[in-house]
Parts: sequence; C-alpha cells; structure tokens
Amino acid sequence: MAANSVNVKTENTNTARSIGTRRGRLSDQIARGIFFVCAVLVVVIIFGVFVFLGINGLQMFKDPAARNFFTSSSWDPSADSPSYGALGFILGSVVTTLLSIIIVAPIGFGMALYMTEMAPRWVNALLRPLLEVFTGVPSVVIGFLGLVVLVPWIANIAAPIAPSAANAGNGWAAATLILVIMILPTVVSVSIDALRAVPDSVREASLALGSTRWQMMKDAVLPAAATGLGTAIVLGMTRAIGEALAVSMVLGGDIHLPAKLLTPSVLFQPNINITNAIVLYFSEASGTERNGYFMLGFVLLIISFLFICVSRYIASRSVYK
Amino acid sequence: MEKQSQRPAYLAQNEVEINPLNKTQVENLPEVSKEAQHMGSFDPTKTLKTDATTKIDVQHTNFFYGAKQALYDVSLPIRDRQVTALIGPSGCGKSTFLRTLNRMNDLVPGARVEGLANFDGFNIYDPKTDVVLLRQRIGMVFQRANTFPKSIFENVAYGLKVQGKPQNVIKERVEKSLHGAALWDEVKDRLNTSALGLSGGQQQRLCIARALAVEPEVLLMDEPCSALDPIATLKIEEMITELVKDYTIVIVTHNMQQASRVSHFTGFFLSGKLVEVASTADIFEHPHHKETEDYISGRFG
Amino acid sequence: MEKQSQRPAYLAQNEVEINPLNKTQVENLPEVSKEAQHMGSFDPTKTLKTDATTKIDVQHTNFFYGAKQALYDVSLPIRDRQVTALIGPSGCGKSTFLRTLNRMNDLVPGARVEGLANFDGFNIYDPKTDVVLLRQRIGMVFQRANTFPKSIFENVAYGLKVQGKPQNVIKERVEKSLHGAALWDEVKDRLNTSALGLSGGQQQRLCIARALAVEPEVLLMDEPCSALDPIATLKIEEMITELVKDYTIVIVTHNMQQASRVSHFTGFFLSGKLVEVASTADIFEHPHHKETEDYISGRFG
Amino acid sequence: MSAQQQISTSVESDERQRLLSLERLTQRLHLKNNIASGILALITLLGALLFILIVIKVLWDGIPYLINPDFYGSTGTGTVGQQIFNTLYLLILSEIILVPIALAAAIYLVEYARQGPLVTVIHFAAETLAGVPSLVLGLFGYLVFATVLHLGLTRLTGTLTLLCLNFPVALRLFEDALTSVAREQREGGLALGSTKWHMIRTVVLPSSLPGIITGIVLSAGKVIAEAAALIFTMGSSNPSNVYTLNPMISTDNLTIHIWYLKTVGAGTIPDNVANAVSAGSAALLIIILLVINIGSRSIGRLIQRKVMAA
Amino acid sequence: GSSTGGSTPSTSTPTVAAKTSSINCATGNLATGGSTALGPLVQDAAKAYQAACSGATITTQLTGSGAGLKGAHDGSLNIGSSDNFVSLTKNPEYKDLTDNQVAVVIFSVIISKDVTGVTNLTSAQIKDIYTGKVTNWKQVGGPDLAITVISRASGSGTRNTFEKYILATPETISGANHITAKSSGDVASNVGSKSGAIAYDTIDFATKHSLTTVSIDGAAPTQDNVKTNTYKFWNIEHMYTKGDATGLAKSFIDYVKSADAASLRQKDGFMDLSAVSADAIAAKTPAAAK
Ligand SMILES: Nc1ncnc2c1ncn2[C@@H]1O[C@H](COP(=O)(O)OP(=O)(O)OP(=O)(O)O)[C@@H](O)[C@H]1O
Ligand SMILES: Nc1ncnc2c1ncn2[C@@H]1O[C@H](COP(=O)(O)OP(=O)(O)OP(=O)(O)O)[C@@H](O)[C@H]1O
Ligand SMILES: [Mg+2]
Ligand SMILES: [Mg+2]
Ligand SMILES: O=P([O-])([O-])[O-]
Repeated sequence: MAANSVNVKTENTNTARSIGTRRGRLSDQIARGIFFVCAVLVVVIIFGVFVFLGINGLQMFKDPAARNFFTSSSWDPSADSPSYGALGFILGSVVTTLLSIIIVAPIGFGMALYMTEMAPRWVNALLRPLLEVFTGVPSVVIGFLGLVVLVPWIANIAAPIAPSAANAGNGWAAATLILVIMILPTVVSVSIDALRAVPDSVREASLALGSTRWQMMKDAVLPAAATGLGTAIVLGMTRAIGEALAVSMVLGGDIHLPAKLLTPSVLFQPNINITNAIVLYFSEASGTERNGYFMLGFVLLIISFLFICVSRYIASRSVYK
Repeated sequence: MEKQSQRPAYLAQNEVEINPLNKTQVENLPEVSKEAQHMGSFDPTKTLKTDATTKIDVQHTNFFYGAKQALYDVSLPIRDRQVTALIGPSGCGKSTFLRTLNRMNDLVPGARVEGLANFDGFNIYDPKTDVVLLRQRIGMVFQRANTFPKSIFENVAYGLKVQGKPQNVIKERVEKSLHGAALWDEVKDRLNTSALGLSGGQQQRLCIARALAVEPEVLLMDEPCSALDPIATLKIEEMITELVKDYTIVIVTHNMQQASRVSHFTGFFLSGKLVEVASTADIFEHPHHKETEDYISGRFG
Repeated sequence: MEKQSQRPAYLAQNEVEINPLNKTQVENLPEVSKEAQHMGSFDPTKTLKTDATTKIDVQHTNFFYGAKQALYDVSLPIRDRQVTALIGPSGCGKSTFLRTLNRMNDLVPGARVEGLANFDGFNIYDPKTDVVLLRQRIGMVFQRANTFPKSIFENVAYGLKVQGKPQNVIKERVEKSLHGAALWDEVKDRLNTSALGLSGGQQQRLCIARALAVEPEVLLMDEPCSALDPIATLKIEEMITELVKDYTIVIVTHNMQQASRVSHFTGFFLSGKLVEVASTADIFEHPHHKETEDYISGRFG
Repeated sequence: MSAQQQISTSVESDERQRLLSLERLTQRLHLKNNIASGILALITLLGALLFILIVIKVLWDGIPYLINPDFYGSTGTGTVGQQIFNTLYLLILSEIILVPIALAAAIYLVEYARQGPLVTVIHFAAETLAGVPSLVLGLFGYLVFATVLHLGLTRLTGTLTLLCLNFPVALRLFEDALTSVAREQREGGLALGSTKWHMIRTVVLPSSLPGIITGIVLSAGKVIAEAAALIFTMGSSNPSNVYTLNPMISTDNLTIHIWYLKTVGAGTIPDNVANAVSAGSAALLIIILLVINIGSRSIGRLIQRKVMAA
Repeated sequence: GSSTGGSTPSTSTPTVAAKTSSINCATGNLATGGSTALGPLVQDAAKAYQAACSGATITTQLTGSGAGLKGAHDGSLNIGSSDNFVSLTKNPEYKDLTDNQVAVVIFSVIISKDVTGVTNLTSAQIKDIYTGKVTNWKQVGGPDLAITVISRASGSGTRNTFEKYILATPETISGANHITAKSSGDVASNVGSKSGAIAYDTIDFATKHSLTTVSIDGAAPTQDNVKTNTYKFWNIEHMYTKGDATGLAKSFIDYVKSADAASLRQKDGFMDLSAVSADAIAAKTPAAAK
C-alpha cells in the first residue's frame, strides 16, 4: 500500500516535470539552430569573400589584354591598347613587406627577449599596454604622422641620392618605415607569447648547467620558441602586405614602376604597391580595369590565406603550445 | 619479495605505505624482479664514511619568499662523495633548501636568503658569488625531466657548448656521461633524434647525463624519480650509487625507502626547519626526535 | 582514537595507510574527537536491507572514450534507499560508471555506451531517453564543489527555477534542502550572500542541498569528500546516513574507511571491470577475489 | 706516506688548475653576456622610445585642439563633432549586430559543436577571415552589400563590412571567455536537470561576462580604428545632417576623416587646418584606445567582482 | 516618388527674396559623387538644399569623374558628376546614364611659385612636359629647375579634358619627377608645396590657393576667352543619373542648374551654360551626344 502511494506520487511529479522540460527542450532546439547558423556564418563570409572576389577578379582574363597580368609590370588600362601587368604592384608589396620584416624581426625578437627574460617589472608594466595600444592603432594615424613627419624627414636625408629631390620622401622607404611601426607591436606581442610559452624548466635547465642568461636565451629559449617566433614573423607579414591607407598615404606612386629597380634610389621616389593601386583607382575603374583591382584584391587574399596556412603549419609543429 | 627481509624492520612494517610501486603494474612487468635483485647489491652503509670531509657547510640559513619565511636556521654539512638525502612532508622546504645551494632561487622574484654556505672557501649565498661558475661546479637535476627540444646529443652537449669546449672533447664527454647515466646502450643508435621521443625515465637519465657532462663536483637532485615508474627508478638509484664514487650528491625524495636505499646521510625537514640530520641508518633506526619517528613510521606526510 | 577498536580488524591493520586525515592537522583541531565520537553513532549494517528492490539495474555495460574502452561488461544492481559505494584504484572507471547513470558522459565528445541500465522501466542509455528529465530524477554531486557564482539561495533554487516552480514552493524547498544537507543553521542568516564565500565543506554541502532541492530519486556522489577536511567529511557522511532514508545513493570514494562507514553495498572496480559487488561487510571482511583483498588491505592503489 | 701525500697534492693542484681555467672561462662568458644584454636593452630602449615619441608627438600636436570646445562643433572647417558622432554611431550599430551573432557562434562552438571536421573548418575559416586585409574586405563589402544587395554607400553597408572584419576577432575572444568557465560549473547546471540552453544562460554566460565585456571592448577598438574597409563601403563625406540614426545615409568617421583630409580632400580646406584637425583627431583616437586598453581589463575585473559577489 | 517637402513649388522667376521658397523640395537620401572639379559646387548646393529642405539628406563623395560615372552606373551613387561626356566607345555599359548638364568649368595650367618668368606655354611645350621630353624649366624659358609634373588619375575629367584639348594625346609621363594627385584640391595643395611643379586644375582651386596660372598658346584662362572658345581648356559639367532623374535627384539637379544657385556657381568659379556661345558648346560636345 505504502509503496503504491509512493509510486503514484513519483509518476505525478514526472508528468509535471516532463511538461516543464518540454518547453525548455523546444527553446533549446531553436537556440541551437540559431547558434549553428551564426557559427556557420563565418564560413559563409570567408567563402563569399573568395567567391565574389575570385569571380570578379578572374573575369578580367576574359579580356585578352589581361593575359600579361602575372608576367608584365606595365599597368596602363587607359592606353589605346590597354595593358594589365600587375607585377609592379606585386613587387611593391613584396619589397616593402620583406624590407619591413627584415627590420622588424631583430628588433621585435630583441624587445621580446628583453621584456620576457631581463626587464624589470616596471618596464613591462609600461611597454605591454603601449604595445597593445599600438597593435590596434588606426593606420591612418600612422599614415598622417608619416606624411607630416616621416616624408619630409626622409626627403631631407635622401634628397642627394634620390632622382627627384622634391619627391624623395615618398616611396618604398617611407612605406617600409610605416610598416615597421605598424607591425612591430604585433611581432613583439606574439613573440612575447611565444617566449612565455617556453616553460621555465627549460630556463632552469640551462642555467643549472652553468650557462649565462644570454646563453640561456640564445641556446635554450630561442630554439624552444622557434615555431612561435616563426608565427610572429608570418603574422607580421600578413599585416604588412595587407596594410592599405597608411602605406598609400606615403607611397606617392601611381601605376608606374621606376625604371631603374636595382639602385638604392629606388627606395626614395614615388612608388607603387597593390593596396595603393586599389585605394587610388578602384573607385573610378570600370570594365576590365575594375576587375583588375578585384584581381589584385584576390591576389592579396590568396597571399594572406597562404600566410595563415603557413602560420598554422608552423604552430602545429610547436613543441610547447 | 624476499628482499624485504634484508631491509630494516621499520621498513617492512610500513612496507605497504611507503612503497610507491603499483603492484598491478609490477605484476605486468616481469623484468622487475630481476632488476629488484640487483637493487640489493649495494648498501649505502658499506660506503658510508662518517669522517668524509664537508663539501658544503651550510650554516644558519634562513630563506624568504617575499615576506614568507620558508627556511628557519638550517645548518647541515654536505659530505664529500657521499649521498645526502633530504626528506620531509610536502611543503617543508626541501626543494627550497636544495635550490639555495646552486642559487637557483635567484630566479624567484622577491626571494632572499640569509646565512652561510661555505663551499670551497667562499659563501654560496654571497651576492658577489659568480653564479655561473657556481652552477658549473654544482649541477642540478629536477623533479620533472626538463629536456631541451633538441637532439639527444645536443642535450648532453649543451653544458659543454656553453663552456665552449672543442668538438672532440664534446663527443667524448657526451658518450662518457651517457654511460655514466646508464643510458648509452639505449640511445647510442639515435643520438641525433629528438630527446622528446624518449620515455620519461630515459629523459630523466638524459638530464642526469647532461648534468654529468660538465663534470660538476656536486650534484643536486630534486625528487628525480617521482615521475618515474619502478624500473626507471631502480635504474636511477643504481646509477646514483655508482656516481657517488666521484660526485657529492644531495637528493630530495618523498620516498623513504629510496632515501634508505641510496643515501649515507639523511636530513629531515619539517615546516622549514631541519629537525634532524644524521647517518641514514641512525635516522631510520634511532631517530632522536619524535617528529622524525612519526614521519618515518608514516603517521603523517 | 578509541574508536579504532569498534572498526573491523582489517581497518586497524591498515589504519596508517588508508586514513586520509593528516595527523598534524587533526592535532590542531580539538573538535575532531568530539565529532569523531558522533561518527560511530550510525552503522550501515543496521540499516542494510539485503532484500531492497533494485532501483537501477545496470547490465552488461561497456563504455568507450572514443576508441578507448573504459568499462568492460559491468553489471551491478543499485538498491533502493541504500548506499552503494564504488571503490577501486585511480583510473579504474568509477567516475565513468557513475556518470553513465545520469548520462553526464554525453558531454564527453566521442563517448559511447553499450548495455542496459533499467531505471523505472526504461533504459537510461537509450539515445531516446530524455536526459533532462533523467537528470531531474537522478541528481549528482561532484568531487569539487561546483557552486555557481550566485547567492546561496539562488544556488539551491537553481534546479527549481529550471522546473519553473512558483516562488513559494522554491522558498520552502530551499529551506528544506538546506536542512537536509545540514547547512541551514550555518547559512540561514546569509542566504543572499555569495555562495563563493562559504568554506569548502559548506560549499560541498550546498551542492548537495542544490541536488536535493529538485527531489531526485537517486543521488550520485563522485568523491564528495575528497577535497574536504576531516570535520567537513564527517558532517557529510552523517548527512548521507540521514538522506538514505529517502534517497537511493551511489557514492564513489577513494577512502575505504568511508565506504565501510556509510555504505550498505560496495562494488570494487579494477581496470574498468567490476571485480566484485556485495554487501559492504562482505566485501571488507570476506572478499571473494584476490584483487579485492589486495586492494582493501592496501597492497596497491 | 709521502707517496700518498704527493698524490693528494697533485690531485689538488689538478683540481686548482681546472678551477682556474673554469674561472677564466666564466669571465669570458660574463663579458659576452653583458654585451648581449646591453644590446638587447638598447634595442628595447629604441623600440620603446619610438612608440613613446609617437604617442608624445600625437598628443603634443593634438591636445591643444582637444581642449578647445570648438573642435567638437559641427559647423565650419576644422571641427569633428560630426565625425565623433559618426564614430559612435558606427560603433554602437556594429556592436549591436556583432555581439549577438558572434556570441551565438561562440556558444555553438564551445557548448554545442562536437569536436570534428565542422569545428575545424569554422575555426580555420575564422582564422583566415581574421587574416584578410581590411581593404580586401572593403572590396567585398562594396561588391556584395553596396552593389549586389543595392544598399549603396551607406552606414549600413559599412557596418556589415565591419561585421565581417570583427566577427572572427570577437568570436575568438568570446570563445576564450566561454571556455574559461569551468566544466564543473556546466555539469553542475546540467546535473540539476536544466536544458543546455537554460544552463548556458544561467551558468555560463553570467560567469563569462567579464571575458565577454573584454571582447566587446576590444572589438570596439577595432571599429573605431578602421578606415580602409569603409572608404569603399560607407564613403568619406557627410550630409548636412549627420545627427540622425538613419542607417541608409553615407557618412565618414574620425579615421576616414583624417585620411580624407590628407588625400582626396587635401586642398579643399587650408593645409594648416587640415593638419590641425588630423592631429586633434589622432590624439583623440590614441586617447580612446589607451582608455579602452586599460579600461577593458579593469571593467572585466569590476564585473567579475560584481558577478562573484552576487 | 517625389514629394514636395514643406515648401510650395514655384514656377515664377526666382528673386533673391524668394530664394528658398523657389526650391522644389523633395525628401530622401541622395548619394552624389564624382568630379572633384565640380565638387565645391555640388557640396555648396547640397548644403543650401538641405538647409532649405529638411527631409533631404545629400552626401557627396569626391572621387573623380570616372568614379562618379561608375557609381551612378552600379547604383552606389544616385548622381554621378563628371567633367566629360560619357565615352560610349570606352564604356558602352554606361549607355544607361542620363546626362544632366549643369555648368561650365574653366581649367588652367598652374605652376609653382619658384618657377619664375614663365607666363605662357604653348600646347606643344606642355605636351613635351607631359610626355617626358622636357624635364627642366630652362628648356621652356624658365629657371634651371627640375620640373615636377603633377597629374591626375586616368579617370579624372580634368585630365581627360587636358589630354583631349591641350595635349591631343594621352600623358605618358612617368618617373621620379612625376606624381599623381588624388583630386583637384590635392593638385592645388601639391603645386603649392613642391618646387618646380606644373599641374592642371580648375581655375577656382588655382585662385583659392593663389597659384600662378599660365596662358596657353597665348590665351589666358578667362571667362571671356572661354565664351568664344579662344581658350580651349574648359568643359561642360554633367550630373549623370541612371535613367532620367526623378524625385530628390531631379529636384537637386534642377536646383544646381537653377538661377537660385547662380551665386553659388559664381562663387565656385563656374560659368552658366547659357553664358557660353553655342559654337563653343558644340565644340565640346561629341557627335554621339548631339
Ligand atoms: N616561488 C614561491 N613563492 C612563494 N612561496 C613558495 C615558492 N615556492 C615554494 N614556496 C613555499 O615554500 C614552502 C616550501 O616549499 P618547497 O617547494 O621547498 O617544499 P618541498 O619540501 O619541496 O615540497 P614538495 O615535497 O611538495 O616539493 C612551501 O610552503 C611553498 O608553498
Ligand atoms: N574524457 C575522457 N576521455 C578519454 N579517456 C578518459 C576520459 N575520462 C576518463 N578517461 C579514462 O578512462 C579511465 C577511467 O577513468 P575514470 O575517471 O572513470 O576513473 P576513476 O576510477 O574515476 O579514477 P579516479 O579515482 O582517478 O577519479 C581512465 O583510464 C581515464 O584515463
Ligand atoms: Mg619540492
Ligand atoms: Mg574519478
Ligand atoms: O573632376 P575630376 O576629379 O574628375 O578631375
């Protein structure tokens, strides 16, 4: 008898419970569906970016004049027989990116090493927030400073070797320095993370063997952080190659690559790169030329995609996560 | 388990407690008993030299992590070419003490040491002591193998390269140290493969080889076997009894059987104080302090 | 320590080992002995009902974490309004088994269960089982108190709000559950303060109160006392013996004394297999398997 | 006896010899160490100086305008009242769209999705999207939102483009915030018979609030700083009445304005005015970013304390 | 769907007093853009229009004539302004654009202050400069100073007018001494700051920046010379719409052309279409557009 009544009571509760939870389950299902759509949205967007830029960009090759896109550096869409050689723009982006990373890597690694391994606490307390602010600093602010400070300064210094004293401040040199300022904080921050990821036991192991701190950094910490530092380089380059407005403000070039590429003076004259071309000419271009700028954007997209793949690959080989 | 009878009575009595071996595991591994027989072949009491000279004479050491005191007036002589074991419950300051001896605690921000540790005529704690030189003379092996992500050879050669030794010396010493750490046979064919591919026990011995390569006079070991399985543990213990012919060894251990198996002297720490230090046999058989007795009989810790 | 004599002989014999109490700590806390006297006031053998109906009938359960099998053909009846203890060395699958019972393992990616667990006429493992309803009927208490960062009241009321209970019912039930978890007196004046301000033991009891509030039929507890000090442990054990009058309880424990103190039935797991299940007294006094005997006599684990 | 003594002395002198050479060696090592340390310190000093000088330069040039109330007006040249309003408008509109979507996506990834190819693909997509240059996203936004969807150059087009830009960033930060909530907390909720979504709302979201706030604030920083993605999608000029919530008009913001004044708009107002406005806006932006960076952490901590002391 | 704001439509001849009431107000959002030469007039007119008609929101993207046409064509702009007629040979897809002529613009060749002694250049000399044959001012009668050549991008209506009526050939200048300015204003500001610079820009920007203009082939850039087409470097300003202008777009274009906006046109240096001789207009109008 007693057992029976207990059973009945239990059943009642269960019915009440299941009614209560059914509503919950429905909202659970709906919520789940919405979340799923939002998560997939990210895939849709990147897919859309590839598809839309790809389709519009590749359409330029319907125009036979565009066949020299990857083989010529002569970009002259308004000529009687238009030419769409983009090598000049690509070269500009590659040169400024490589130059800036060559400058940034030693400085960035040096700063990161100093900040993680040697610096007194207050130095980090001061520099970390500063670096973070600069990681997100608007590129136009740097571009503005570049225009009012850097360009006149370079013009002064480089005037004697530049082909045109009036335009000596503009060009790859200014763009490279702008990029250095733009990517140094990123490279330092990622490098610091990489160095921090090296466990202290590695440092202890080195020091306990009677190494100096410098030997510890050079022989134990840096090799152990190699993959992370590699990621820092690649991320820096991703940022550099895509940087648009700041670079465009100081480049000063249009569509022409300088005639003499293999002299130092090439750095001190108005010059070109991919982003500058897009910023300057995209909005008024039509037809094949317009698709050409989409194609340039697509090239940038592919390059940054490759960079991301490389950084993922490097990161996947890291010993310490 | 016929070995038990050879051990002091107090060990047998607490056998179940302080034996870290997982029986099931041991049963799956028939090699153990073979190795275990080997284990009895050395007996620290036979190599005990109660008159050994003092290699490091630690006196009245106080240690602070910031405001927190971790060592209270510790005085302890470390005898030349003898194994000194440090035991005590978790957090009693064993590691802290060990790490004062090669100034490893310098790395801890806010750490501060007071007192005297006379090593070859100078005070280890002196701020002016050249810690690089000190650490070349006093090597250290850590609780968890901290192998570098480099090849086996590079790991052992590390300290030698630090000293800028020529290549031929490095080659020879690497082999010698790997022999010394009883690892040569296992790795001789793969010296250039990554050290991270070794098992835990092998990595720990690699770290020992690495420490031996620079030919220190003193070797500090902080629970070198705590992360290892019984077989690896036995290998390392055996190795220690070999090494002590040439090196002064200080070992921290949680495992009292290990202390009794390998050490000549034992110091017992409790809450940052050195309760008692004496020959290992004395400590385990005739402890002078109630706390020591309680601890070794397993009533706490 | 006069309590020892009341315990079975095998416990006294291994007292040093399986007693988790840290002696130094206990000595600092004079209240213990007072509480400890209380401890003897219940004896599960007195409330043991060998003929209790089976509340959950687990049969031939296999469990896999991805490719790795964690449970092998486990069959075990869980008796109504009795305490069933699950013991075994670390990693043997106790938690895994417990978590199959309220489908908590659903959260582990790649986890898969096979077999039958008959609960009130349906199979717990059935994919069609409404896990939300199931978990309202089979509550769970975890090893580490997972109090929500909310007020004490909100914590206990959580499950009731889930069910959309009216405010007055919630109020009443919160108080009742806090009484049930022996926490009411300690928190009645601060119900609206953050639960994170409670001590570890109080938080654990709060979690128990939270589980009780939804009036489950079965209460699963995974090492509920392992992070607690002796006094808090005793309080919870006492509470369990009270709760079992109304609830079916399954408790995982590392502490064999605890199993013997609170449980009516004990299952011994080893490497994912249920070696033996029987009344607690039988398991501890007349184990049928060599492994069980080895384990409870402390030879491994 | 004497032989023994001799041996011991020779051993001793050997030992001395070894020690002496070791000492010489370490002297050399110390020297190298000091040189290397000096170089590292110098590099850091120069790097730090570069950044500090930039900040000082920007503030020095800009603050005289910032403390002038006319600077924030909206009539006449050299005022940025409109741009500040547009920046805020864009910030709020894009956060309103971004936060629910990114949070929902993060919830899906952290709470619902099973580890598998889909999650890998989503993460890879997010990482790739985060690496796409903002100018390229600007082209994409122009193509899809302005042209294909016929939204034209409007605030809405700009906001949608910013969504693409910020989505991966916010997603990552929100995921971090959610994963920082202990598994035990989730299990606690579920074990009480709550449905997953209810558990997330009542347990996970409140606990991860500090991290979510940090994510919002940091993505806000990106919205404020962005210009390249907007010049093709939102435009670079203002109607007479920008003080409207109308999303279908084209406006600029502070960063676009700086760019505009020094490029396309150069010469439309006197150079010294353009420089003054740019300097003032740059200083304002730097100050906002400093505040955001320092603030996001303290806000997070504050919320944390609030949540924990419920 | 045009609607007439609050003001009364009026067909009477506007007077100064009835200035605002004569605007046929429409409401909505209007995106205009394109020619930077026409920019000042569009911006001023937009401001005046919005002041008079509260329901209208007008923005002006100054991105060049080419961008204006493209924006009008692809719909991102409602009105695309251009200094040129659409060239259907070059952009056949722009046949959907409707021409609304609003004013006449006078361009000029300008040189920087340090180029002393040059007041006139022949179109041949200008051509030599813009094709890179002449690189120093002394070759054209000026000081010994390198010429910094400033151009506009190829979509610029100013540049197209310059190429068509002065050079009679496309520019081919490139190299370190050459830069491309981003807008009419940018041209003026560059000529103001670079030594030895030469450029082409509207007379309005030249005046506002007090830059030196030169006569071309002996004709000075004056309204009188334009009226008779003696001075060739001028053009008709257009506001193109996709299809016929309606609603706010129509109302705004009408306003820009209207007598109401005459003072604005004058202020920004533009001439009324009616002020220029029919022959001159015909000379600028391509056959296809007639
Ligand atoms: N870096 C540190 N900062 C502050 N306190 C520390 C630090 N390292 C250790 N301690 C404290 O110092 C005391 C001694 O620690 P130590 O590591 O020496 O103990 P131990 O005997 O080695 O313990 P175990 O057996 O657990 O390794 C402990 O209370 C510990 O909490
Ligand atoms: N999420 C998981 N994924 C894969 N394997 C797991 C997972 N959780 C547990 N395991 C494995 O399953 C086996 C059983 O684990 P379980 O946690 O059930 O053991 P346990 O008896 O509760 O141990 P303990 O006493 O340490 O809590 C162990 O080998 C463990 O490593
Ligand atoms: Mg230790
Ligand atoms: Mg468990
Ligand atoms: O007026 P434009 O900018 O096209 O020269």
